[in-house]
Amino acid sequence: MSIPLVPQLLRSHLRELADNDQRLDSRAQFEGRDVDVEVGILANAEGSARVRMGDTIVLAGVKFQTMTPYPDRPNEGGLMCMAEVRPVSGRQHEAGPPSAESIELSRVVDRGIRESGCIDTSDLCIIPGEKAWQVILDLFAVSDDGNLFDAFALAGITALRNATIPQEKFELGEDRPLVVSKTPIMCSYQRVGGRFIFDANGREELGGDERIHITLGDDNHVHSLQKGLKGAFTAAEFTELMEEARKKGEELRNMVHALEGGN
Amino acid sequence: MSIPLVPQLLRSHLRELADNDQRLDSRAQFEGRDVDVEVGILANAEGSARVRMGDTIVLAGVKFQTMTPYPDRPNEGGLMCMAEVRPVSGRQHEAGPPSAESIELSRVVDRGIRESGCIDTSDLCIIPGEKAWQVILDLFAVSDDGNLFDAFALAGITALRNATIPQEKFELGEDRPLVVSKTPIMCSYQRVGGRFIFDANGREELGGDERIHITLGDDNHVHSLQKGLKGAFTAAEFTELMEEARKKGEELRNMVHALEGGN
Amino acid sequence: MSIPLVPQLLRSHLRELADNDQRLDSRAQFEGRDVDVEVGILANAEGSARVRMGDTIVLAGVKFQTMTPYPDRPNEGGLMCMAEVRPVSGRQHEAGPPSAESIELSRVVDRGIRESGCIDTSDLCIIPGEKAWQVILDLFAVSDDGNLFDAFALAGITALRNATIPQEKFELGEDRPLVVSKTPIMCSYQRVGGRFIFDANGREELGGDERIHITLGDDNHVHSLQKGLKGAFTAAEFTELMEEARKKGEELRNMVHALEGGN
Amino acid sequence: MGYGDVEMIDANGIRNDGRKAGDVRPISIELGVVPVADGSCRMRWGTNDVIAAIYGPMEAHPRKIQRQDRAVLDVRYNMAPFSTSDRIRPGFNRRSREISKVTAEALESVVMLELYPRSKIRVEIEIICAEAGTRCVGLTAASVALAHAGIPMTDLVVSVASGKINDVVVCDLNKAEDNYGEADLPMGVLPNTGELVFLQMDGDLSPEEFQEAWDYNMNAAMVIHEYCVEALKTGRYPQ
Amino acid sequence: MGYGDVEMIDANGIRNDGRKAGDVRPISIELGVVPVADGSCRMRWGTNDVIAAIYGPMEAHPRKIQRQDRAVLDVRYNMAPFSTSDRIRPGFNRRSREISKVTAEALESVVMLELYPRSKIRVEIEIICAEAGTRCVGLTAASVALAHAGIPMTDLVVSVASGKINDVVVCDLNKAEDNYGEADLPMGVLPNTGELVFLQMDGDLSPEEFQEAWDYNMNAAMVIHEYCVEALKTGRYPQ
Amino acid sequence: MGYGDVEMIDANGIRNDGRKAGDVRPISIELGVVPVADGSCRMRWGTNDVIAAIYGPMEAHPRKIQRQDRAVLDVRYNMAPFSTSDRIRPGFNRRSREISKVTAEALESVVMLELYPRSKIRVEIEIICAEAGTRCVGLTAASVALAHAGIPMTDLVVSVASGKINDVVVCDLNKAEDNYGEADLPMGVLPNTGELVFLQMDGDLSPEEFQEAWDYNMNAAMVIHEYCVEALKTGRYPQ
Repeated sequence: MSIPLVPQLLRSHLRELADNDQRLDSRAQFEGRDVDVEVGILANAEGSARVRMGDTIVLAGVKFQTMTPYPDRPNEGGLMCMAEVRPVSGRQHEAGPPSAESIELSRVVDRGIRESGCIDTSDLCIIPGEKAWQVILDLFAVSDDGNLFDAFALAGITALRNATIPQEKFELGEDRPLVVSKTPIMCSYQRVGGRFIFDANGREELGGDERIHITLGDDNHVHSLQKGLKGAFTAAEFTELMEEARKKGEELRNMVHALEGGN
Repeated sequence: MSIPLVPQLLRSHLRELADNDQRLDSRAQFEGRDVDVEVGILANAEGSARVRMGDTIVLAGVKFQTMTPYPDRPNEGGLMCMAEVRPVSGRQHEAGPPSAESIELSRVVDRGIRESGCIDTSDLCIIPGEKAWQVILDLFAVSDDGNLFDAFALAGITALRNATIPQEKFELGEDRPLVVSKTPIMCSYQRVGGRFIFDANGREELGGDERIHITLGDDNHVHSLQKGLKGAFTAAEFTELMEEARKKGEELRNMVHALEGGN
Repeated sequence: MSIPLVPQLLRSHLRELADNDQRLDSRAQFEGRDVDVEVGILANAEGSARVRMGDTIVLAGVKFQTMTPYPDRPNEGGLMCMAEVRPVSGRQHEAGPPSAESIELSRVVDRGIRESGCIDTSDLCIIPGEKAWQVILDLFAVSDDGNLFDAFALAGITALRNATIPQEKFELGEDRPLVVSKTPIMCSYQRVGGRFIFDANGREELGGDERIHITLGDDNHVHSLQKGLKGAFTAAEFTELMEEARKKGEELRNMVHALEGGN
Repeated sequence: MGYGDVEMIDANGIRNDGRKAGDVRPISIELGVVPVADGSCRMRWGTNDVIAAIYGPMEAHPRKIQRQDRAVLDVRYNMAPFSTSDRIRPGFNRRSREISKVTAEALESVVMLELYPRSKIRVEIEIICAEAGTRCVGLTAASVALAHAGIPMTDLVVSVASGKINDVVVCDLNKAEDNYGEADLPMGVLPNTGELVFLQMDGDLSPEEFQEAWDYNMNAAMVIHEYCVEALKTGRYPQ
Repeated sequence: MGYGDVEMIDANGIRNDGRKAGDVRPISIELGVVPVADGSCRMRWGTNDVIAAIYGPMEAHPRKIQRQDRAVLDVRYNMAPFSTSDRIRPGFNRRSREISKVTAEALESVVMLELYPRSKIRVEIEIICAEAGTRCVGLTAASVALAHAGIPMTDLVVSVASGKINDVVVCDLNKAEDNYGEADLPMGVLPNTGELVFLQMDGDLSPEEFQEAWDYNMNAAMVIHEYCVEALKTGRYPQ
Repeated sequence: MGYGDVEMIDANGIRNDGRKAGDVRPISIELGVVPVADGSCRMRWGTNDVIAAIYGPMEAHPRKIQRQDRAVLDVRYNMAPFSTSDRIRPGFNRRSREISKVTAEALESVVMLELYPRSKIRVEIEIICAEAGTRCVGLTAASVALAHAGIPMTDLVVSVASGKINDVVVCDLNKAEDNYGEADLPMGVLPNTGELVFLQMDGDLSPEEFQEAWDYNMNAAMVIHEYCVEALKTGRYPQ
């Protein structure tokens, strides 16, 4: 664990900026960085996406394995979501076993996708009680300049929506697209300089306080929430963030759908 | 590993007390602390007990799993005994993988129960060569004020003697009691202030030397011995401890049996 | 990781010696230490050897297990080679998980044997697709005074060539010798004092630079190469080492074969 | 999410354990249950049985974990092997790591860490018997144990999870409701300000359902807060 | 080593991907692909896709890894879980440990470590998509990334693997050739001196075949070196 | 504990390997078998083959393991993978951890640790070939190796295990007797005082049987002590 020495100065600066409704990179309070999404970029994955938001870059790759269904769910396959934040992605990320941070990241992204019900696990059954598809979504950070949560969630759902079940390779018939019926979108907010902002970059994360991660489905239903880091927030603050997440979620969802039209 | 700085003073004090045939808490040399045993205290375990000896508190829980019998013993199930000394139970217990101390604790308690032959592993067979019951005894320290060995052993045998094989849950017929034909009892002695005492508390352990753990069966046969920590003892000392263990063992064994009468 | 403080002095001394075509123990540049090989020295192994080269002593033991063949090679068994450099073998070897050094050692010795094709894995098949022999070669360092690579490789091939498949113990017919059709030999060279020498001892390793490990087969074909440690070498240097390895390899191969005649 | 013929709530809005939609399960609290600790609390809540123990403030070891300007909270949430229907293998566990992290962050929001520079406070949460909502019971018990240890805090943290079952929003899910339910919203509330320091959710809640679950949690937190205050005064609740 | 009916090279000496025996696969290089790093390089080589990133020189932690007279190189070679046909489980891996070690030792031979006593330079090599020869691509990309980070070096390291297939020696094995081939000889060359800092080999090569493969590697290294120099001038190759 | 038709002792009290009840298996001892160590001993005992090596006293690293007033003994008991009929996987092992602990505690009782404050003495015990009683062979060999390394001790430790087979108490169990026997009593004796520094037991022994096994161990220890003294004088036993 490295002890950052600068944060007090950074925090003061962020506080001043916030008091004037400004941010380090001139964005508005709830303005995200430019988002660039590419699909099908990994030759050995059955579905993939690269997301770039400012200097944050992540990859998502989908692989399929066969599994034995769980005894209590003989007609269902499974979904597994693993996020890795390896040392390649930033000076602060040291080598070693998964940190609590990366475990939280995996699990929050996983819950957002899983709980939206976008993947019908009964569609993954091959032989009831014997064999089913396990979908494995691997999220990989290339460059971490803040807000890996949203980048991972966006790359993840995009890669899934572009994935093909490799039935031929397993001698199980013709390849077919993985059916993904919804497009859950995560929007993350962090308290910086006393107020919540959207899409914090690396410096804002370093000098910020608590984070709130909201995953909403196509119909604005809530599928996953998570509060992280030290700090307390009010019901009024939360209500505002939910409203913002609905707007931003729709915008990003449309972007994901537009990419598919273009395929 | 923390380096205790006080022990030299503590050791001197314990030596003075011993020279006057006294102990820190006014007990006699071979006097144990009050023992309180409760059974059936864990709703999700198939057998359980809580033992309190002074400020030492432990829990024992029995669970059952099905296993494939070992090839060389196709008609037998198994017994596994695991002791955990987690950080909850004392300032000196740090988080981390099992320490050599807790491994020794597990194995010595396990041997005392196993070697007494109190559990007939052939009674645990379900389908020869295919399926058998594995009895798992988990020992959990809530508060460690010394002599976890005896507390674990007592809680363990009590929980086993009150355990039910959950046959219904596994669709294997009606529930039935686990047959435990004996009541092995462990008595532990530690050299403190130069002489051996029974049931050392936390301060006595901190300022003490070698320990001797004796597990005796219903018929006073020896089933398990263990000498722990630095120190040498004489045959005469050992003979006296064996005699004491026979007396104390009978007393505790009667207590365990009395609890069952009351059920 | 311990930081050796002496090496600068040692390096100067080695440089001076090299400038006069001398070595610490009076050997010539490409002269190895006396080699002593014993076979059949481990009562519980199905093949074994002890190699002593100066104060470097190693053991090799061969064990057999049954395995399920890999789906893509249903008619083949397997070979596994594991080297352990435990703390017993030297002051510098600390306890802990396998170091990068011992992993490299295992893998380089393994490749030399495996790639020579000396073991016909299809001869290890018991029931196609169901059961095959796995040969496990365990290399164990007793005393490390340098050049464990060559000592392990020599002990390894010797133990394999003296191994018996324990078919009776597994109720699979009569015991039969493991067929090993070739005798790959590794020769290792290290730059010490600016020039390459053969069979570096512990002090030469401590004050040396890059190493080159060459494994040659019966017909002087190359089966494995590895360059280790910091340093650069020229094509001319390498050509000389290959020539030396051919000569030395033949000498050691003859020694291995002579041992078998004597059995 | 299918739960077949299981009837979780009857026509009169009565749940499978006899509670009404907004009711909390029976709760009892006992302090000092780990005599060797600096503070401790046992909380039984439904058939949940949870122990929280506090050690410290003490010197933080090794030195690299020390903070110059505050104490560090070292929080561990753990389920005992016999705490659930299927035995839990001891050892590393991704779920426990995540719950430990968010629990620590919730408690850091109220403990006055700046009073103890360079030191460490250990918070040990052990789930002895699990029904549903163990993370909420653990967080609440930990905040009571911290108070019992005399560690200065700006407020207690009271945590409870409401959710949705059979399309009905209900308070404080029990085991069956958690297994067959459609959503789970655990929150950690500061009773004095109504602020939140802990929030998770998974499942499916419409905006209206979400608000309903939120309100149940807020109300329940105030009730449970009374129990905690009572226990801190007298050593146990109920008397 | 049997490869049945697979025809790897036709009667005219044309390989399964259209190359002649001495040809290298198509290569492209891009710098700065990890914006938060001090230097970085993406190398696509056939369908290999590899990222190398440099962090440092920075203070070496913990102190016991510091060297008084030079920097330490902390090199990690890793294959991403989705980089191969069968998913790779993250975590400890003996193959990766060995490749990391020999890659580090190759780079230590050219980086002027003595300029940065007590510090650490991190070299992160991530295989995003693997075809064959990933260790060579990784080593070459790492040396370019070090140059991009402005770390003084005596030379670049250019690495390539030739081998034998159908008893024919060929340059820069592709996936099928690596799977069905009879030998693989990866080398790491210093283009300015022709010296080697990296060498591995497995399989079966006669002395003559060995020389042929060696020469292919040397020639290919000179060609690839040109690409690297071009990329370092303009940020990418080809333009 | 059943052993079917296996006849372990015949009507004349002769055991399956020809020994009488009170006999010890053949023993040989050789010093200096690990030339790079500060002291070492190989002990063959029946078909057991055990090596013990000593390194130190040396500076204790890391500093937190140092003791101001004495040396620490770092003892490892390990079984080589090829030491038993079924191969043993290298790595963490609960049995080895326990034996290492009790062996260390036995040796700490005789090594004059207070002569070497802040230092560490490493004791490495490797079971190369295991028959039965390896912990006893290892402990005895380690005490001889410590003497060979010139580490001051108040006494040697001689260890041996008697037990019960076919309801007969016998000395120094061999492999078959250990597998089919009813009890095992390993003891570690100080030959000069008759005190014990090591004691374990499992199985079933009546008070009378226990005393008989104890006496066998005491007598055997005195005999084996002679062998050790002889080896320390001349470098080996027998000559």
